[in-house]
Amino acid sequence: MSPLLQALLRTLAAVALLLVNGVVLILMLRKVLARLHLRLGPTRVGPWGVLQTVADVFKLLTKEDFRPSGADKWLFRLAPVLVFVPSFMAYLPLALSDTWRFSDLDTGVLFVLAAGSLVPIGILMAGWGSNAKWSLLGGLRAAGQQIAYEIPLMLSVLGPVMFAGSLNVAAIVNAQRGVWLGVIPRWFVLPQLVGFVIFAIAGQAETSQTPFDMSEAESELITGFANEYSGMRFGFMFLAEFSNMFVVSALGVTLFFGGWLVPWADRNPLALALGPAVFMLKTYLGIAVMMWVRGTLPRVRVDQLLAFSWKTLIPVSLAWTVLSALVMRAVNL
Amino acid sequence: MSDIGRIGPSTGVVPTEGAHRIPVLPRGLRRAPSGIDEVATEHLIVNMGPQHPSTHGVLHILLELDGEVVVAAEASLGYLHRGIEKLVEHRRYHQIGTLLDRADYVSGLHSETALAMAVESLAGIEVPEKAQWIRSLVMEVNRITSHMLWLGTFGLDLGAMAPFLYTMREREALLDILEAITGSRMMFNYVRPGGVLADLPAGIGVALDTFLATFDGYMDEYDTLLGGNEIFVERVRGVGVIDATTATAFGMTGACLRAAGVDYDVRKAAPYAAYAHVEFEVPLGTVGDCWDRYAVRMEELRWAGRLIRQLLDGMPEGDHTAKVPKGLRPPAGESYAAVESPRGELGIHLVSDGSDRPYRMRLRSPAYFNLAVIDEALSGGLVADAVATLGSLDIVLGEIDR
Amino acid sequence: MWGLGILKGMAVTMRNAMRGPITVRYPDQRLPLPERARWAVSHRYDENGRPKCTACLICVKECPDHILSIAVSRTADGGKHIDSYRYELGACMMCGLCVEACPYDAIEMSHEYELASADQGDLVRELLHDVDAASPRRAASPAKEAADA
Amino acid sequence: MRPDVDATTEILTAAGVPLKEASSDTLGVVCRIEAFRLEAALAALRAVGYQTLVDLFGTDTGEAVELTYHLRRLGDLAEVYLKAIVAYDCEAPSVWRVYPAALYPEREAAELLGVSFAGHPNPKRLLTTEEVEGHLLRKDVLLRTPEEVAL
Repeated sequence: MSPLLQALLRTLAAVALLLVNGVVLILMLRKVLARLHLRLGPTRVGPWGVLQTVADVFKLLTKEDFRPSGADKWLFRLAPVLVFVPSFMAYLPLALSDTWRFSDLDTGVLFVLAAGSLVPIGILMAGWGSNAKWSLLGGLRAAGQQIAYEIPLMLSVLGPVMFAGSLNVAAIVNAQRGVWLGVIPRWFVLPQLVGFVIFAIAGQAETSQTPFDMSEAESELITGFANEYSGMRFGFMFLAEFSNMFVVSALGVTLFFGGWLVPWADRNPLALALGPAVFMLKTYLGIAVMMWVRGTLPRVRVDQLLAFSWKTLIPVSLAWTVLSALVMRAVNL
Repeated sequence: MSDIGRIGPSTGVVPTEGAHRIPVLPRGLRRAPSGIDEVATEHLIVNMGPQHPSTHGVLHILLELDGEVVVAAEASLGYLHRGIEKLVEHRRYHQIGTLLDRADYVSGLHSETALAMAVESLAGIEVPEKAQWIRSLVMEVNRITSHMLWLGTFGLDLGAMAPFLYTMREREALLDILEAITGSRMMFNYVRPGGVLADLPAGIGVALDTFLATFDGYMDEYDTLLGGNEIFVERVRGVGVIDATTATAFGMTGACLRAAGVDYDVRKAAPYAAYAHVEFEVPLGTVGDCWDRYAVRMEELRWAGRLIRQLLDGMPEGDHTAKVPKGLRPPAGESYAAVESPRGELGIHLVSDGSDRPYRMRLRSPAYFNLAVIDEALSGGLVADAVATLGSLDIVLGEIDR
Repeated sequence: MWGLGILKGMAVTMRNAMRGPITVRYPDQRLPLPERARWAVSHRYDENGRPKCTACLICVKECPDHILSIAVSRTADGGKHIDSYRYELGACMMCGLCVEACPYDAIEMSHEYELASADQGDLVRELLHDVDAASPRRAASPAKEAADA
Repeated sequence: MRPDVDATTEILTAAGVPLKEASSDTLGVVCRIEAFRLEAALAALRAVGYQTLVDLFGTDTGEAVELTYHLRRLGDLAEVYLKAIVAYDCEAPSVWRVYPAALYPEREAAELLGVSFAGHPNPKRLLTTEEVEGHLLRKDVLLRTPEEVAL
């Protein structure tokens, strides 16, 4: 097969995964939140409402594509693309198993984070381009928030990267084979517990989930930056949010929970063959926890959010990075 | 962690008189330059409402923002104005209750009772003991339903979705009970001059027992979910402070006033219905911030549960209503009767000219006076604080606009 | 302490998730209405299937929203004849004052609560049409008399 | 708790506010004064501890507008009603400097009864829009059906 065709097929596979994820995750969010809130969630379209999201996609597709008269034409149109494309790009370095991967980037982890940090530009463009006051506030909040949480997120992934000695996601996963003390899986979450907590907090902020949904802030900014969007433009922003959730959760699984590895059976060929399923299962569990947090907590205030990042999270993650580097050096040498 | 404990029992403390200050002039909204060096900047004026998730209906607030900081705020009312005070002048006394249900549509029994008391004091009607106890009982049930709605929406304002749906569980259970008693879930039309429409139906005691059995446990859950949550505490501590002086000067009543430490509760100050015969405490706050208003209302909820128990246990036998003619013509004169509604002192001022319709009825709406303070209370905070403060005031636009 | 309260809160939501939904799936499942529930006004008939209304017009006078109207004519023998008893459902607020006022038990607050309609005409109902009114003496309900006594 | 009529009269007279009438009826202590003395009277009462304005509203008596000020002292729960007559479309002093609680009700009384309050910092309409004609709580404004309004 020609490399070009291969690349095209891989990209298409990533797009397919993204779209399926979007459809599944939106339904999952509704069902998880409903369960947490003593409700049933959608029940009408299809058995148990499984086709609800499909119906929603059709609804969004048939809606009028509406642009406020005072909006900046180009920024307004470009913004959803700029929000959506990076969230798609972040899929590419991910590896579902040793063999199932979209690309083999040696700087995979860095690429995911770099792609993620493009999203706030799109959000800021949406907020500014809409020429609406609430949208503008939402866009500005998003920009401040993403900058503040980008740094602890980057620092928190350094621990596993140092342990594995590589930025390649497959190398990081393969470094988590085996057990410690005969029983404990060699997952990086144990030695890097602090790093993982920072990753979880920053990841929740990075995906703009409650308690960090500053840029949307339903009760304050009335969905903020996405306020003036309708139809599929809104749909893309919505989809990007869920795709970001998947990316963050998948990255967390890769870095801290042994990716596609089954604990205590990580050399078993059957378990390895099931790799993609294991990986998806772990990722979806992570997303479920994110939704659980989202369904429980109130929202922090924007100044508290920034103060928490700059005054607590960043110093702690810096100190933790230095500490783990020192300990690694002391133990390994 | 959750220091509800500092909400103490009533101490009888009242801020000293004379401690009044002339408030700042409510600034009209203007586009003010806030030049940072050479960069010309303008304050942003945004419309919060009339269709905004946190204005609890159709309130419209103009916010003047400097970045995210609120510089000035001005409420604009009237989106729900139905002219109830005018309509009342064309109705006979027993027909007014239907309108008052729709004034404060979250706690209609309180306004109905206030009206009934005002009419009774004008016409000199003696209300049977049983009716008084039933009134207190249904009002306390109504207080829980109202506070539950407040608690849920307050959580929503702060971004917490879960409490809203949990409070609906309690609210639904009690609305079902109220429907069994009064015939309607919210538009009760149950308390009438002279007594109440009908005696309690059979089985209400059991239904309330079932509710009360789980109520305290669920209240603990809310305290964990909100009051014990660090994010929530950070959001409400020291936010939207309305001190005792401001609160009294603006005529605030209810939990908003008591959160500032002023011991004023109509149920204690001028006991009506059966409140003289039951024991309860009035929880007080100290600072008057959103946290105090939250904590005071949470304690009120717990006390309402205990009051329902006492009222059920002590329910006397007897008639549920006195004989009152349909075409009641109270003698000419004026009367004022107030109840402690979930939002504060709800008063009905009746002016009678001796005919079968009131000459003038004034509804002293508690949320109307509680809301007036926002011009002052929102300034200086962030947009998020404005939402929290507004949520903690517990406004119902139906009674503000009337 | 940062974190502990958050974890406890998450335990609460998880506990509630375990309790399961409290939803009543409305059109498929229904809650029973309590005895006193007040919904659309409907007419009552005596044991012979004749309407109990005497066309005394008390309900019309009592309605705060003026949504009841009765067109009355005289029969040959001097009795009352109801040409139509109109009820504007769309403006009714179900306060029940008309039913309370009726001395003959001729109307009731029914338990019919699915009142929405796409047709505006459905919101004005003709409860009675072209019938002779009951004579007040025959219609007086023993229960009401006992209550009044 | 009802305060003495005489004591209230004394306070007001000492503040230079002569009373037209003072009585104690079903309502409580009711003092009638001239409208232009309202601010002085309320300030005097505030100085002796009536720190809350419970309510402020107007009534159309058929000849003029009667303003009612309902005051309360939280310490001993004493209540006083002040009443003053203002002719239609005439002016009463705004008392918001004494009681900021008066800010909203004064705007409401102004739009619904057609009196104005001198010195009100924000004399806009409160509940109705500019298009509404007439002062709705006046007795000469009649209730109309929706059909009549549409015509």
